[in-house]
Amino acid sequence: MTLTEVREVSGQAGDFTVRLLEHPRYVDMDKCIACGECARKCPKKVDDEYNQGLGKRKAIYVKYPQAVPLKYQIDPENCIYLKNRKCGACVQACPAGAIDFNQKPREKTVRVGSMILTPGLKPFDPAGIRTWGYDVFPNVITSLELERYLSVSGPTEGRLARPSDGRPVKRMAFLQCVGSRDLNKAGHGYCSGVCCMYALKEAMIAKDHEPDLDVSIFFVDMRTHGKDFERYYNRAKEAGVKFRRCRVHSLEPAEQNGGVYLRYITDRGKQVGAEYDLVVLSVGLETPPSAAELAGRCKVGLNQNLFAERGGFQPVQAKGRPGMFVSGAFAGPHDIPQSVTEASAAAAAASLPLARVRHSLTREKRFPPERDVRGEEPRVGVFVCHCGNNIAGVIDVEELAAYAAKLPKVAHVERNLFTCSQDTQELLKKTIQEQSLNRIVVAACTPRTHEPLFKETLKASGLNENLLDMANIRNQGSWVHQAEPEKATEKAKDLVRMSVAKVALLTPAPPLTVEVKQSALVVGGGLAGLVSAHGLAEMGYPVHLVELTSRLGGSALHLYQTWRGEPVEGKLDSIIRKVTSHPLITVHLNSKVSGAEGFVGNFLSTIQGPQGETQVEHGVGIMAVGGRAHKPGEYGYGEHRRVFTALEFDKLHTLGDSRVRGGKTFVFIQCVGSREPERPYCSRVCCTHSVQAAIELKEQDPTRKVFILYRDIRTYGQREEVYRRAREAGVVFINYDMHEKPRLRLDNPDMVEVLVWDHVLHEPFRIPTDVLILATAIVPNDLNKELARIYKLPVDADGFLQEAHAKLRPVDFATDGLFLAGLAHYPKPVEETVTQAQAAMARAATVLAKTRIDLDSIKARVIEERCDGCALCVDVCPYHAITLEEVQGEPGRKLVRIEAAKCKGCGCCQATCPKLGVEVAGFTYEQLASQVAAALA
Amino acid sequence: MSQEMIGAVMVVGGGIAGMQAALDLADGGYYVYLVERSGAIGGAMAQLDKTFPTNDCSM
Amino acid sequence: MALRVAEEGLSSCSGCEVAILNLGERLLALAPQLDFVHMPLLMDHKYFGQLGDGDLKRLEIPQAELGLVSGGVRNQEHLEVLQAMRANCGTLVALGTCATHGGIPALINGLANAELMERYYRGCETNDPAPDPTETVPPFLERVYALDEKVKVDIYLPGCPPHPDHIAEAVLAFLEGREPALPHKSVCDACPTVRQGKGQLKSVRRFLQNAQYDPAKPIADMRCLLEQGLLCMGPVTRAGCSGADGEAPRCLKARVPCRGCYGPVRQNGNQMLDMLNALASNGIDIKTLPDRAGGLLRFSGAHGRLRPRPAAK
Amino acid sequence: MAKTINIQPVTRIEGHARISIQLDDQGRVADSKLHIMAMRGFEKFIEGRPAEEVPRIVSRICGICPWMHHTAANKAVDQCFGAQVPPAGRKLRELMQVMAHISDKILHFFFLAAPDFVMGAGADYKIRNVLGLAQAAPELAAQVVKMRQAGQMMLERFAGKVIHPVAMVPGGFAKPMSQKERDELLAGAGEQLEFAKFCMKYAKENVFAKLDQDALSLGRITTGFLGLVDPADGSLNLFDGALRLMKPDGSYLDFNCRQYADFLGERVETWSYGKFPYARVWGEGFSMDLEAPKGIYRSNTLARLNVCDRINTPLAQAELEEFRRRFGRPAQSTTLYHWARLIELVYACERVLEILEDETITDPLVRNPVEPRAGRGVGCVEAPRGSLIHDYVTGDDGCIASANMIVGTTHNLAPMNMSVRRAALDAIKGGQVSEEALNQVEMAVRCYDP
Amino acid sequence: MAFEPKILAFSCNWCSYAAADLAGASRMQYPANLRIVRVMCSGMVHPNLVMEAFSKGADGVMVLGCHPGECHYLDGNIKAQARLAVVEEMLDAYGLEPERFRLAWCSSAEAERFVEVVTEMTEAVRGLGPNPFRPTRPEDAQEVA
Repeated sequence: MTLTEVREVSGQAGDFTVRLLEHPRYVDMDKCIACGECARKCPKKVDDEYNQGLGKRKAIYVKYPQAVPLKYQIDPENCIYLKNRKCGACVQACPAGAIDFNQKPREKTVRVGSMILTPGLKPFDPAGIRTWGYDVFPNVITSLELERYLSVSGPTEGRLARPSDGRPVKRMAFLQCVGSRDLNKAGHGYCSGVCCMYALKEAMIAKDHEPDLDVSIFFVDMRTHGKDFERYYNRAKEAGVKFRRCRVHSLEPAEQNGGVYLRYITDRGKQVGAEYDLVVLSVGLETPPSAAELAGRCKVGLNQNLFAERGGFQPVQAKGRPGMFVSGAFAGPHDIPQSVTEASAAAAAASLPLARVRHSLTREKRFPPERDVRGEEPRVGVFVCHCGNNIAGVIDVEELAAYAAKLPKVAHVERNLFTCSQDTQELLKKTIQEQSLNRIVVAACTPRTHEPLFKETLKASGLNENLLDMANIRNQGSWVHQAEPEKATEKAKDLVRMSVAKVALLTPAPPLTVEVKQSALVVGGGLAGLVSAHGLAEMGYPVHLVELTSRLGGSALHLYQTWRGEPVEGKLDSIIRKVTSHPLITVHLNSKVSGAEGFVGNFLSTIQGPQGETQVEHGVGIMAVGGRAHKPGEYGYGEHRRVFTALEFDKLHTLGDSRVRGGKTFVFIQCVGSREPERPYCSRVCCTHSVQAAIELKEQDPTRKVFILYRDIRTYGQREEVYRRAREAGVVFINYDMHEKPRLRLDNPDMVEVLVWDHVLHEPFRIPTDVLILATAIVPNDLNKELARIYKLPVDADGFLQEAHAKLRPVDFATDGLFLAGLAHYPKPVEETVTQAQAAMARAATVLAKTRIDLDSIKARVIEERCDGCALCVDVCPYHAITLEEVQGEPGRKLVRIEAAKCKGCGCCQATCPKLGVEVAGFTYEQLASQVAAALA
Repeated sequence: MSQEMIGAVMVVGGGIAGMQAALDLADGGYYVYLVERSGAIGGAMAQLDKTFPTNDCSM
Repeated sequence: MALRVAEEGLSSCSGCEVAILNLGERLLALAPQLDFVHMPLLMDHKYFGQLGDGDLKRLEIPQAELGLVSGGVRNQEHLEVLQAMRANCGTLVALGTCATHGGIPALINGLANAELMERYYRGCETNDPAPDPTETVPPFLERVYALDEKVKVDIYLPGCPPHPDHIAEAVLAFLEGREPALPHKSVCDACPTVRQGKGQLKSVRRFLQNAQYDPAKPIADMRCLLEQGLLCMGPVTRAGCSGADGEAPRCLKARVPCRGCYGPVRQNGNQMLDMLNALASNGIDIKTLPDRAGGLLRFSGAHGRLRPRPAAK
Repeated sequence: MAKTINIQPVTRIEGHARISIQLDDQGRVADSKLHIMAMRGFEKFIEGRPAEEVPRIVSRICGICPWMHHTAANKAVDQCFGAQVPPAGRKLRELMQVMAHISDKILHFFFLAAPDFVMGAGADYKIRNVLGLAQAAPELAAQVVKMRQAGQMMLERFAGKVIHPVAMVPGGFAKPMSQKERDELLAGAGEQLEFAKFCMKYAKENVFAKLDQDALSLGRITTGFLGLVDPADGSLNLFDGALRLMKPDGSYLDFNCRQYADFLGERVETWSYGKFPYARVWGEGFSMDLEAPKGIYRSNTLARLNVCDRINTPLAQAELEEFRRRFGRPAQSTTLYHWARLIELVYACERVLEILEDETITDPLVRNPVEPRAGRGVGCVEAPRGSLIHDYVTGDDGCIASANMIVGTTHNLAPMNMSVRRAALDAIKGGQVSEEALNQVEMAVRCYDP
Repeated sequence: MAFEPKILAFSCNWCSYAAADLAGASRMQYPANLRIVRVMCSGMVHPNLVMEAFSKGADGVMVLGCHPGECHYLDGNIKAQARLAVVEEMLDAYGLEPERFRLAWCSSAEAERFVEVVTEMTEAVRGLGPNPFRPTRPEDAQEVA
């Protein structure tokens, strides 16, 4: 429901009534075919928000060419007709007669069980603040504008040029923390969490466009705390991006060539001035006013940073507002992986109370009955696509269509501008029924992206979806032979002939469905495992929780408090009690998974426990085997009784150990074991943890001297607050870098002498300290490798379990039906672990919600008339899907049987069998051979 | 009385977070109202040209 | 009126003819319905008149409804006899693997004829060296051909020799005017040995010692010879040698691995390719097999499958 | 007037041959030749094959007596690899080889040769064959077919394959004989012997009785003889032993078959693919002239009876003594091949019973493993068609480096040519060429059972 | 005019076929002699298919799969590798140059590698000249079929 706002919300969790106001689009959605004629005729030009105001759009417009729904809309503020009843050029221009000026705002009330607020973010607008001179100097742009400049669909088609005079950019600078970590100028104390990363990305892409570009990034702390982010930071350094640790305060126009002049302090402490063609302000994120308004209407509290108020253990639940959930940038400055994870978590949290009414309002997609074409003579329909001019621009599509018409068994040939467009699908359906076609060849793009679309259309027109073959005349034809049109046309003919030959031999393969076991297995009894197990049980699914040790709780047992100061112990005990007492959860202590087989919906895992092995059938699996603290081999750890790891220090601190209670000087050393060549990743939680500990030490005894030696303080997002409070409390932060690490003298048992280089005074600085705390790295525990082998899961270079897609499927594995949560994925603080656990729960629920899932039809099939049980294929099958079975009624005679559920359709058996006794539907030997023959005819 | 439960959820905001939540809920068996203020869903991510780490298009 | 049958053996060893005799009593039972008009092994009908004074150009084969031809085409005379048989017989049956795929004699296709002549007439130790015989003897063709490379063949009866049951079936089917029900699967179809899978095979060894089996127990208790690591061509060879309802393939009854004497499973299949592919797919390094062409194409060297090594190599 | 008669193909023999007879102007036989029309080249194309596979290849040299080549090849490969064949293996090999002789001789005597005698040489060619015989003497034909089939099935049931056998392997035999199998074979062998005796009696009454002077002189030539004899007592042995080369005058030389090349040579003629072996050791050179043959010797049944001093089985020995009393030693009449063949049939049946009665034949150890290595081996056995010599040389990889073979019929190529000329001269007088005459020429060839 | 070889490629759906698509999306140009047959895995290509392609006149045949360890079906590509030896043996038996067949790995992201492999193969086969079994000589075509 686009162009719609929430006006008012009433009711309580489980039964909200929401009044919605839909603003008029002034375009009839059903009629508009997005041909763009109206925009061409519309006289009124307006700044295009999509291109950050860099480009222009018309009063009647579509947000961007690939917008969904792809329908035009009229901007009421700028439309001449709506303003003063004149013009109306678009009405005549529109071929479909879709313009309707008298559309009125419509109100609608809807009843829902829960609500999830994800109104998103607005980039900080640096205009009006003198020091950055954003709206003063043309060559000062925001990072989002740079994104548009670099994009092929942007105003300059990806060419980097100076906005002032269009001259190429030779030197470019990024200023970090514009509108973030800056209370006085921008009113935002928090760090937006994403600017460092997108600055690196944009710098790298800019260097792709102009390899010899000189790029400098001016930063306070380089915060690349996400998975694989540190590696990208290292790659940027290797690619020659220069990094300056200093905050540039003011910009002035350069004298001659219109560039920008700025001054900064080098790490030697020298004042230096430099000129750049382009300065990019890495603007932070903030809550847009519309979001704040929405929060008000939904009575959702916002914190001082105008982000939704939420608790550490219910990270997606709007505080004090049951039934209301928040996620994405509205809940805090998050990057895309974090937003997607939170979105899934919100889906889980929102659906938990409504478990009873699952499936109540949804309906299954129905298809018309399938026409049995087996008896019929093949009647092939060939649809040649122009794909705009992507194909027609190179290949002579008329000649191709004419050629196709003459091919054997071809009953109908048609050319379409966009075969994949929605309306052509309808056309396709009609043609199939009218011409009673029973085989379809689509000569267009790659089947990898568009085959599912056409299969849907075939199903919708009553044809078995497998009676289709696509001739890839675009990606492997017109696009790659643009200079040789005749050869491309010749090749297209061959490809079509091959497809027609194959499609004639295709037979309808019956859709295979298999039952989903309504139960789950959770591996790992830490916080992540507990939350996801409890969540799934609450949703009504029996869960088996496997914990290696004899106690539930995992790493959280050693944690003292969240970054917001909420005590961990209490919440952990309550979740453990809930799990152990839950009727649907079976806890297996001192147990581990020793073996597993099967696939989504039908896993069979073997759990090895104290009383031997038990077999568990489950539909989904969540891997939450956590991580462990790294035991450092440096800084005198283990040799000196006053050197502790962060977790050890926490224990001693809470127990009031004399060395801590009596201590006057404390030194924290950050990045011990992290961001090292052998572990090139940031453990994400140690900075916040050390800063919090330092504040507490200061609060207990203000006279204490507390030092934090850091490489980058990564109190990202709203954690910046803690860093600010630490500085106010007088904690001294000293920066060191890789090649001059702090050196120690350990000869005196009661005191450790720390020697470090002081950047401010530019001289060595000696600190005799009572206690030395090492912020050690979090490393994956060794169970990861074994679990990966059992479930055939990928492990990344650092040993953490590898998710399917960093951004779009952050908690899924590539293998369907298995999900990931907690430290096993990557080091993360408590509330992010809970979020990921809830997200895994939601993703698992999407599988368990179905009682049956359909397997794709590319499966191997035994041909009884040819197979004679010679068993050559049995051990070739990588999935052990082939067995030798006795034929009923003929004792002693055995034939090969293939378990369709286990078979993945790889075809290794077909390529081994010497008598065509087994074949993969859609890729049988005869079908491939027909293509070979057609190609060489 | 346990008040009547509505098996539908409203997701306000059609950005990447809104879309993912809507999909998970729909697959999970709930009716979803996805409410978007602007003319099309996609949110801020649509404006990004390439996304880290694989740099494939963010469409 | 009895069915007229003509039989001829080209580059053959008469094994197929003996197989016909091994029909035993069935041959006598069929005799009244059959009228053998031409069969050099058993009857004296001549090509050029009974007085041997006919025109040497007009090789004479009597008209017959059913023509059986065994042996491959090695020389000019074979070709002429074959063409005469085709011309005079309604239905032509390729009898035995020599006729269907070249058989053992086709092994010579791996060499040039000159090398054979050199060795046979000048190379052997006991020879008094002499020029190749060329007078009034039919010249060699450049290689051994299967029948269907030269003429149209109606029925294929592979086997070295073909099992009498199937020769009987072919004749009976012809008498009853129906298609003969011949096996079309591989030897494994009728092989009762215990099969589990070829995965554990690491290599295939030469048949230098007997397979492992308990002689007291039936063949069905013996583990498949290929799975014992012996090269057995069963899976890539057409079935038939166990006869109509035989207990096991003939060679397996002797507990000896199959050597593919029935030719490929599919008429135009390639036994060498099929077998090497089956072994390679199960992880065996095919380079360890000695004499691959001679071993795996031993019976199907015709159709250009076996050809002389290019001299250059 | 001069013309050439072509008897093509020579029928009722195993193999492809053509007889050409040139008549001069007066219609007298000027010249005659027996042309061997085919040659497959086994010696050449087994080069490079693993030696242990060769016994299963060379059996295809002859489809009627494949067991002989199978046995000879195995013995040659045993020598190449230095294999020791266990006693039971050796017994099974001999049993199989000798049993193969039985059905082969029944096949030749009744299916190929008998029609000439029962129907008469001049009978119409359409009935002068085994099918004609079946009409003429149905019970006899049924009996013959049944017994021959029984012999073949005895072999097939035990050894798996009877035509192109596989049961013999380098180092011994492929499977042991069970007691049950032994009992079955014993029963079968007994019947075979009874039938052999019946054949002897039938032949004497119906065939040999008619052997008048003409029949005895059909294709009669004077030659030497070659055959295996038991080195201990010179007795007839079809399976193993020393080769004895007897001159026409009865004197002979015994030699180990490994030295065959010092005793025999092969001459090549331009008009036949077959090579002509001759007794090089006699130093006479080679000539097929009827009056002054040089180096010509004969092999096969008559030769074996001539060269052997005695036969160690009672019935066959009695028949030999009667034969020798009547025809002396060495008997030269070609037609006597048939007689000798039946004597050997009786011997073979008795020998089979002898081997089967020794129960150590069921000893499970029938094969010792063999190791491929470089070596040379000469395997020699007596085939129905004559002495069979397989001479192999293997390389280090155990594959055949080179091979030379002299097979049964080849020994008799020269004598057959002479018999053909003799028969042609006797049968064709004054240019009258009758079917019967030509058939008699062929009968001369059939005696040798080529 | 110059001999234009006809090259057949069996590309696996997950890696090399995707690389071909990416080469298209990135508008990389390569010779038009290639005809791609999509298979689910390089392990699905029966050497018989390769030899049939040669007997029907293909001048060059390629099998393109995923890098070892990256196969979507665990080890389909390893099997393709094992069968490489079979194809070489058959090429030798038919008297065809081994360079006419090539097995190459390229992952879904390696569009440049795909184009490089295709171009190299086209030039290599162009050098070898037409396939002797090209059906210009009927009895040969029938001979090997």
